[in-house]
Amino acid sequence: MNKVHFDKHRCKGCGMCVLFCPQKILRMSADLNDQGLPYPEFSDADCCTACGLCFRMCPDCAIQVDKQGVKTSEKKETTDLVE
Amino acid sequence: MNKVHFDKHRCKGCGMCVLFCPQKILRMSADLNDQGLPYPEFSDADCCTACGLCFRMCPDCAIQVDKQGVKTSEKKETTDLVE
Amino acid sequence: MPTLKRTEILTDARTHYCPGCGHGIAHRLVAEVIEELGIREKTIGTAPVGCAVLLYDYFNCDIIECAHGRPPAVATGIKRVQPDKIVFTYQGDGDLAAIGTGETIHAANRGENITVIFINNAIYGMTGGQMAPTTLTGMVSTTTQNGRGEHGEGPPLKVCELLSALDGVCYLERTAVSTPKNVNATKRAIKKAFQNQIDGKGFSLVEVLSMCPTDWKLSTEKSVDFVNNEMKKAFPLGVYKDEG
Amino acid sequence: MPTLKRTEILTDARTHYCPGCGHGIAHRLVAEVIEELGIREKTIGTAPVGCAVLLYDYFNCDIIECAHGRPPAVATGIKRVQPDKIVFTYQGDGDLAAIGTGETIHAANRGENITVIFINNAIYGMTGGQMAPTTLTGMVSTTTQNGRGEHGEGPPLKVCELLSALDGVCYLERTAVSTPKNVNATKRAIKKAFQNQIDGKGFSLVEVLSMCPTDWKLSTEKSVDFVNNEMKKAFPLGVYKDEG
Amino acid sequence: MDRNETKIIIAGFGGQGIVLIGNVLARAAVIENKNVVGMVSYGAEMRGGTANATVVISEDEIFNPFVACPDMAIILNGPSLDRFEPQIEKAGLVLMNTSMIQRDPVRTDLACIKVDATRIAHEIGNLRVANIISVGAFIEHTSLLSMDSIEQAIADLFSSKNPKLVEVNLKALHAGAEQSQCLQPV
Amino acid sequence: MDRNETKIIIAGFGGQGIVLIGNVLARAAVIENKNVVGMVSYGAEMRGGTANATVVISEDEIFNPFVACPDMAIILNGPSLDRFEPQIEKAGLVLMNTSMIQRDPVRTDLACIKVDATRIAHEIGNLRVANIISVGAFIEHTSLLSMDSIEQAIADLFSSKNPKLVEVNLKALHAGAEQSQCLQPV
Amino acid sequence: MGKKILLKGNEAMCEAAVQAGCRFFAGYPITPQNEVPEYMSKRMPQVDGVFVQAESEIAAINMVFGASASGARCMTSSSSPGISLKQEGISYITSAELPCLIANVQRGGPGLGNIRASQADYFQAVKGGGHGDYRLIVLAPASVQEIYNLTMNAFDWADYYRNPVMILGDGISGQMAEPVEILPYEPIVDLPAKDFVLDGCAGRKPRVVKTLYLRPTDALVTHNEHLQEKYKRIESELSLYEEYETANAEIVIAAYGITARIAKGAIRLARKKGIAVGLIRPITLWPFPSDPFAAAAETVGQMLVVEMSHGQFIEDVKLAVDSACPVEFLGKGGGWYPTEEIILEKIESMAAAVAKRGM
Amino acid sequence: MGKKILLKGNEAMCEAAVQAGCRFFAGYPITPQNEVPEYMSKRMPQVDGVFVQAESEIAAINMVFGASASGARCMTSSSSPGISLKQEGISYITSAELPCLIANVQRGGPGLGNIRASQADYFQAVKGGGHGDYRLIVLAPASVQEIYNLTMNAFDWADYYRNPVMILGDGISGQMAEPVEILPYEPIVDLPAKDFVLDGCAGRKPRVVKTLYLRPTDALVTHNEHLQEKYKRIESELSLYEEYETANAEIVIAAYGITARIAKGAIRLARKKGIAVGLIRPITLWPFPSDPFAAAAETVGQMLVVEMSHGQFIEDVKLAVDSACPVEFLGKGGGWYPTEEIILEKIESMAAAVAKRGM
Ligand SMILES: Cc1ncc(C[n+]2csc(CCOP(=O)(O)OP(=O)(O)O)c2C)c(N)n1
Ligand SMILES: Cc1ncc(C[n+]2csc(CCOP(=O)(O)OP(=O)(O)O)c2C)c(N)n1
Ligand code: SF4
Ligand code: SF4
Ligand code: SF4
Ligand code: SF4
Ligand code: SF4
Ligand code: SF4
Ligand SMILES: [Mg+2]
Ligand SMILES: [Mg+2]
Repeated sequence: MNKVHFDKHRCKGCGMCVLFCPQKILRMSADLNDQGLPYPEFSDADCCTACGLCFRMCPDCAIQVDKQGVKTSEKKETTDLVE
Repeated sequence: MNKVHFDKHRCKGCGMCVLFCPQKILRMSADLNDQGLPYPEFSDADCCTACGLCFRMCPDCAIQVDKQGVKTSEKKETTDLVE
Repeated sequence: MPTLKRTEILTDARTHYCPGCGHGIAHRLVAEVIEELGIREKTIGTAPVGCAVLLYDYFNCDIIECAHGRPPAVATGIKRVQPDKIVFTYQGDGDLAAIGTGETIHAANRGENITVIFINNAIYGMTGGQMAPTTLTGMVSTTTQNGRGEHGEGPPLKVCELLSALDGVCYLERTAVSTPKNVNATKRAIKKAFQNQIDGKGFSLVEVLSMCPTDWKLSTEKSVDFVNNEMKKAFPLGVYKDEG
Repeated sequence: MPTLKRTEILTDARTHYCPGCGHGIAHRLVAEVIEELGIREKTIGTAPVGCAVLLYDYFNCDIIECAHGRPPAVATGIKRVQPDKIVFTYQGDGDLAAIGTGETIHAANRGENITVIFINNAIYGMTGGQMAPTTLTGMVSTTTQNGRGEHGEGPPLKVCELLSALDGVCYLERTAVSTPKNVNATKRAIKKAFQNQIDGKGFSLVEVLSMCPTDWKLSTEKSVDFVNNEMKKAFPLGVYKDEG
Repeated sequence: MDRNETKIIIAGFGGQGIVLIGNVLARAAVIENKNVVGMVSYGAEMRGGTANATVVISEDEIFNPFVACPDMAIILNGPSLDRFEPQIEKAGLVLMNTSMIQRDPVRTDLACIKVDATRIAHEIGNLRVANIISVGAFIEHTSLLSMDSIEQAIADLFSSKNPKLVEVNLKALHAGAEQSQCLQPV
Repeated sequence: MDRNETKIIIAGFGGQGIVLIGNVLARAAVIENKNVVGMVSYGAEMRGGTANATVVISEDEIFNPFVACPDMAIILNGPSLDRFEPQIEKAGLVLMNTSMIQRDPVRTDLACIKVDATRIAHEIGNLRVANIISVGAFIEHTSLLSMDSIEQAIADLFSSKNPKLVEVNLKALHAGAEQSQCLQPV
Repeated sequence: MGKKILLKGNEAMCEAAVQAGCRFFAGYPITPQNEVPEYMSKRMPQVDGVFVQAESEIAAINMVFGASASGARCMTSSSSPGISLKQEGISYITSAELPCLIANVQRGGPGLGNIRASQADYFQAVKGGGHGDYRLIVLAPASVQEIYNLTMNAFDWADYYRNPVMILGDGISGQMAEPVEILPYEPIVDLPAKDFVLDGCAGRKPRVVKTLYLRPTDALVTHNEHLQEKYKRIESELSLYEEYETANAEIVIAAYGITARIAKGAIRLARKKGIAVGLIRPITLWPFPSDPFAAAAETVGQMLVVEMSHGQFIEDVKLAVDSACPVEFLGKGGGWYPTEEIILEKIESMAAAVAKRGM
Repeated sequence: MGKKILLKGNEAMCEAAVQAGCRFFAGYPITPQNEVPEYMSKRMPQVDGVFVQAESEIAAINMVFGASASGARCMTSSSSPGISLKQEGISYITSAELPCLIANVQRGGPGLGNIRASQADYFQAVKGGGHGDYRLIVLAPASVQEIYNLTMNAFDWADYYRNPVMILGDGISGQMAEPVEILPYEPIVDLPAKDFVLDGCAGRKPRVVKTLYLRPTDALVTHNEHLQEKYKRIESELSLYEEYETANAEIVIAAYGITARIAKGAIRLARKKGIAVGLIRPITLWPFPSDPFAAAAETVGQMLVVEMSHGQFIEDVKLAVDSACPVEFLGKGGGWYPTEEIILEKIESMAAAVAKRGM
């Protein structure tokens, strides 16, 4: 089960998440959402480290990262898990 | 004959000239001009060096300094004769 | 085990921002700071006239929408009447550094105890891409079609550098939202700018270099590069003042 | 053998200025510079709203009287249409640094090739002595009756320091008219500011610390002392920028 | 179609080049010495969302520049069909970009031009020409304006910017004309 | 003096404390529960020059606050006499500060109070009280207001600032009353 | 009648504001209203209020925008050129329905003009110098006591109607000193709760103060209809004026503010000469008290409008009179003051003309 | 008829200005007039003209103040909120009698409002949003070609009368594209020498451009009288309007700008239904063409004012009609657009009412 969930209809298809995913495991969909825009999908979900960078760079809060069993740093700031 | 001429009716009686005359040979008049204001007069005209400081500090162009036979510096600026 | 998702300080309304617009990221950071400081119920935000004019649709706190360029004056009115509340302005470069120059400089010099979030995207976004005071030299806009500087527009205005000369100012930092690192730095700066107000330290401003893909007519990727390569050159990141 | 007397650039009208007012000295210096540079017939001056509003009664050259704070914008209009003419503004601290803040900053940043004479007397003279942006901390005015700084007015605004951060600016110097030495220095600065324009070097501003005995409620002598002791402390004299 | 005046609305997503369609039609009308008023109904000082443009073409003086009930509608996406279908004049005409519209018109009084514009654009290799493809289909099946003046309008519009654009858009225009069909109302 | 309404003008140089005279008279009138309107005719947004103030005192409601033709004029310098003498109502009254006015009134219908105010002030050792000296003379020779209410007005005005000022001004008031004369029109 | 003190109109306005609970003032110096910021800079701290000398008139009106949204009774003040600069802000405040007091101590215009009194900003105040369909409640006091009283009322009406109120004074009424009875403040209406105030959303839904209306497309039309309904309500509820000797008048003078005072003087002279003249003095300029004019027009032979401008107020008089009687005009701008004599002359010529026709 | 090109109203205004010799433009972006600065930023350099994107609307109007004093044909442009900010500058320019063109592409108000077209700045433009007694020549074009033509004329009238001219457009006429014939510029008046220009006092006495009038005390009154004489002259010389099917009309519609276009559509519908309706469309809003209204009022049964505001233009119509016939109103602010159908409905109800009375 994916650690990252994309809200396809919130997504504006900007591609920031794809651009900044350190694992390079995201790509834009061929299918279009109800705004006529493509949205991100996994090319290889298993390699996701739940690092949260996609969430952090998403301008539209269209990404949710489930950090179940992912070690986190001490930093309190929710977006501040990786440096 | 005085090297310095005061235009008593232009004068506003501020006393800047008196204040800045290095020879301390100016004082304000007891008599009043047509604005009801005192104006400068010499206490000792002979000691005037025609240095021009009174002219330079007068806010109202009420002073004229005649520099006949007074050595001047090279500076072009007309008020810039003494440093 | 935290889950990374939209903070409750943001409504679930979809923003009207274009794809890849930096406003969205900046909004989230401000909202997360408000959440972490637990100040939502004492915060009053002022919306500018600019692409961020609809701030009030997106933030779950009291918001006042101001005339173009006047948020610092409006914020002054609010903060002076309610010193115990937290007041922030959120302004674009046209709003803060063009029409609002006087309000910005004097609120800063008075040392008004407010927090200013300044989104510098080097362009007039909302009106469709005219030159902003912060538009880069040589940069094309709809009113500098051969690039800024050809017709006496002068160089880009550097707000942090300018305000740092004012004795009344407490804190000035310039950051960006064009990399994860920058995003974190921006959030820390915003947090500090709010904390300063809570601590009564006075005027704090965070300048955020931000993407405007639409009016730059660049892709998301090229927009990010533009901030990282071009804008950061003209507007060096860093702390310009910190009396905190 | 020269005779020291009023230059022809000044009309023989008596000014309306109060006894000991620094405007009179500044007027004479500007006029003497115009005479010495032989530019009277190509000079266009802009009068502010302030005690110097009647500039046009005293100067023997074309003058336009502007709305309060707008001379830099008006001068921009004139200079852009007539680049071969010499355009100067003469403004007080309220005019240039309060209501006119935006016009001042942006004309400076555009590098408009004009000369700005800025008379800083730390008070609103014409309207009867209200606080100016340059009023000193602790200084009493009709709107700071316990001294500036008691009610969040902030510190005095330092114009030269502020403008020095703008890349577009060519020349900034702060002088005074409170001693013969300062008067000479002021004249040299004004001359340079005009020469820069003649040489097409761009925005030049001379800030002149000046006496306002009436609204300071001080004698001539005490006014001079106030400039020399108090004002010079808050506003250090000197060259703040010189790209010339 | 009162006093040979034709009111047209063009609608779709922001990015679909709606305004350009209106522009091409209006310029072609000018070339044919017709009276014309073109308008973009910009929703707000903001970006994105759906866009629509209107064009009124007439032999006589045009009074009202607004189009309340269009005689013809060029619809490039689903939401716009939902919004504008009800407003079309009785016995009017609708052009649909079937790549982006899943349903048929509900109204039976409308003539309907169908063109798989976005797909065709995909084939041509430039998604942005879906709008001109629609124009091709529109002109092919209506006698409103001649293909020639449309071609000239396209040339006028793009030649200044970049000759290549003229080429690809003309290609798109004809592709649209060929690969489209018009169903008369049942 | 229509409907026991008295119109007074006070004029002199900027520095002579013209406004203060008006203020003292107006406050005294209030103390006597009279109606009063006081005005300073400020020339322009600028300093210096000549100043003048007007006061209208009446038992009835005062309509017009302006004083076109004063019943009484308190004149502290020459230029002001030149300017205002012609405007004084027929058979009116003029008070002249003879230290600053070299000539007599030309008009022969006017009662005339003479006081060497500036000189007396010199003697008192404070030039600024020449104005109050004139008030003393004015009240002494007119029945308009009582010396008591003038004294109280002066007390009200200065006590807040500095009690010493009350003293010197009262001294000036009485000096003016004593060292002045009133010539009835010949 | 309580003890009276001597105050300038500008000072009386300030003291009344303080008495009425005004606790925020922002302004920028300009003659002839400088007594206002000067008085407030001293008085506000005494009552724990806020005084801000703004960097400009524009900053001042926008500070008031914020202060009013914070729930404070607040005001700004200026004179003609400065009021022109506030027009955008005024338009915003009316749309946001934020209560506040704006004082215009009018001076001679146009441009820098001079600092004599004037009534040439009537159109700006009453018709709307800013953009869009909006209204200010406009008050025109004629004495220092009335300035004091109306200023108190102004804050009540502003809160009651959630609408800015303008005191349209002038350099004379602002500068002249008259005895004033410092009446204690008593609300003259039931003040509604300020449920629009932005004070943090503790225990309630977040609030928004805004003037942008985008969605649905007709949102702004709806908002304007709401404003217009409010304006109609105000028109039906608020209309103040004074009538003086109109009972048997053959000529009625229409004048407001200081001009009406001079007109009264002229009327007294005219009555002495046996000419039956009266006065209608609007105290609210908006809403405009049309009824007394319409009524008078039916009975009197002629009307005479006197104003210190080249003809602004006269348009509302004409619209009210609705051609029921001829309306003459006497007025000039630029700091011109009518004298009793000039008005009398005009009255006499009007009376004479009628007499002629009478033959 | 020459070749026509398709232009937006905003673009046509710019091109006409350039053709008429406008060589200085200063402005600040605002929707719906952004095409103007954008067009000028490109076009001005091509003709050795000056384009300045000002830091604010206030700076822009004051730059125009300076450019006009320098003798250049110059203009600025904005939309409602930005025009409100220019009111002080406009008052100054009228007093200094500096010719220039000011365009207001009206949007919905008050406040930030929206960016739909509106006609709610009529009072501001025609009565005076700034301080003091002054007038702008106000033009209200109804088509893109008319925008082009009137813009050219505007510069001539501005120079001829030494008075600023305002083009009072709206978001629709500014944004809509129509075929325009680019006519070459021909002065329509003998242009006076600009003897007020400040270009350095070589070989002449120094000149002053000012708006402060202090001495003698009535200097400003005299200046105002001079301005008023000029305004009277303009009123007697300049008055443009269009009449459409008024000949035998029983109902006349009064409408200007884009609203008049829609009204014409409605009139065509009404005529089809046998109702005799006509239109009077003022082209100059100031001077207001009162005569055609006065004349029509004598012959027609009723008038209907249609405007995109809650009732501003109607006041001038009423003053012109002078109660000679009833004046009905149809209008709303905030970006409301009348449709032919709504106007038709109103017409029919008016006609019906008359018919009733007729019985
Ligand atoms: C008084 C006024 N002037 C101009 C405008 C038009 N306007 C709206 S937003 C804007 C500038 C937007 O640019 P910026 O402040 O940088 O914000 P951004 O959209 O880039 O985030 C302008 C000029 C206005 N609404 N009001
Ligand atoms: C728009 C506007 N606001 C305010 C004023 C009033 N005013 C005239 S001069 C002045 C300030 C004068 O101070 P400053 O600029 O320092 O000049 P100074 O008299 O001290 O030389 C002010 C506020 C005005 N005339 N116009
Ligand atoms: S969480 Fe990290 S690894 Fe997983 S998709 Fe997002 S960016 Fe890529
Ligand atoms: S960053 Fe967000 S909005 Fe952009 S593509 Fe990814 S999910 Fe969509
Ligand atoms: S010239 Fe010099 S010495 Fe002579 S009076 Fe003037 S200051 Fe004194
Ligand atoms: S400095 Fe000039 S004005 Fe002052 S007292 Fe001397 S002469 Fe008179
Ligand atoms: S125009 Fe630019 S700033 Fe505005 S929403 Fe789009 S990308 Fe963001
Ligand atoms: S008030 Fe001050 S600045 Fe003005 S003239 Fe008097 S002394 Fe000079
Ligand atoms: Mg921006
Ligand atoms: Mg000053």
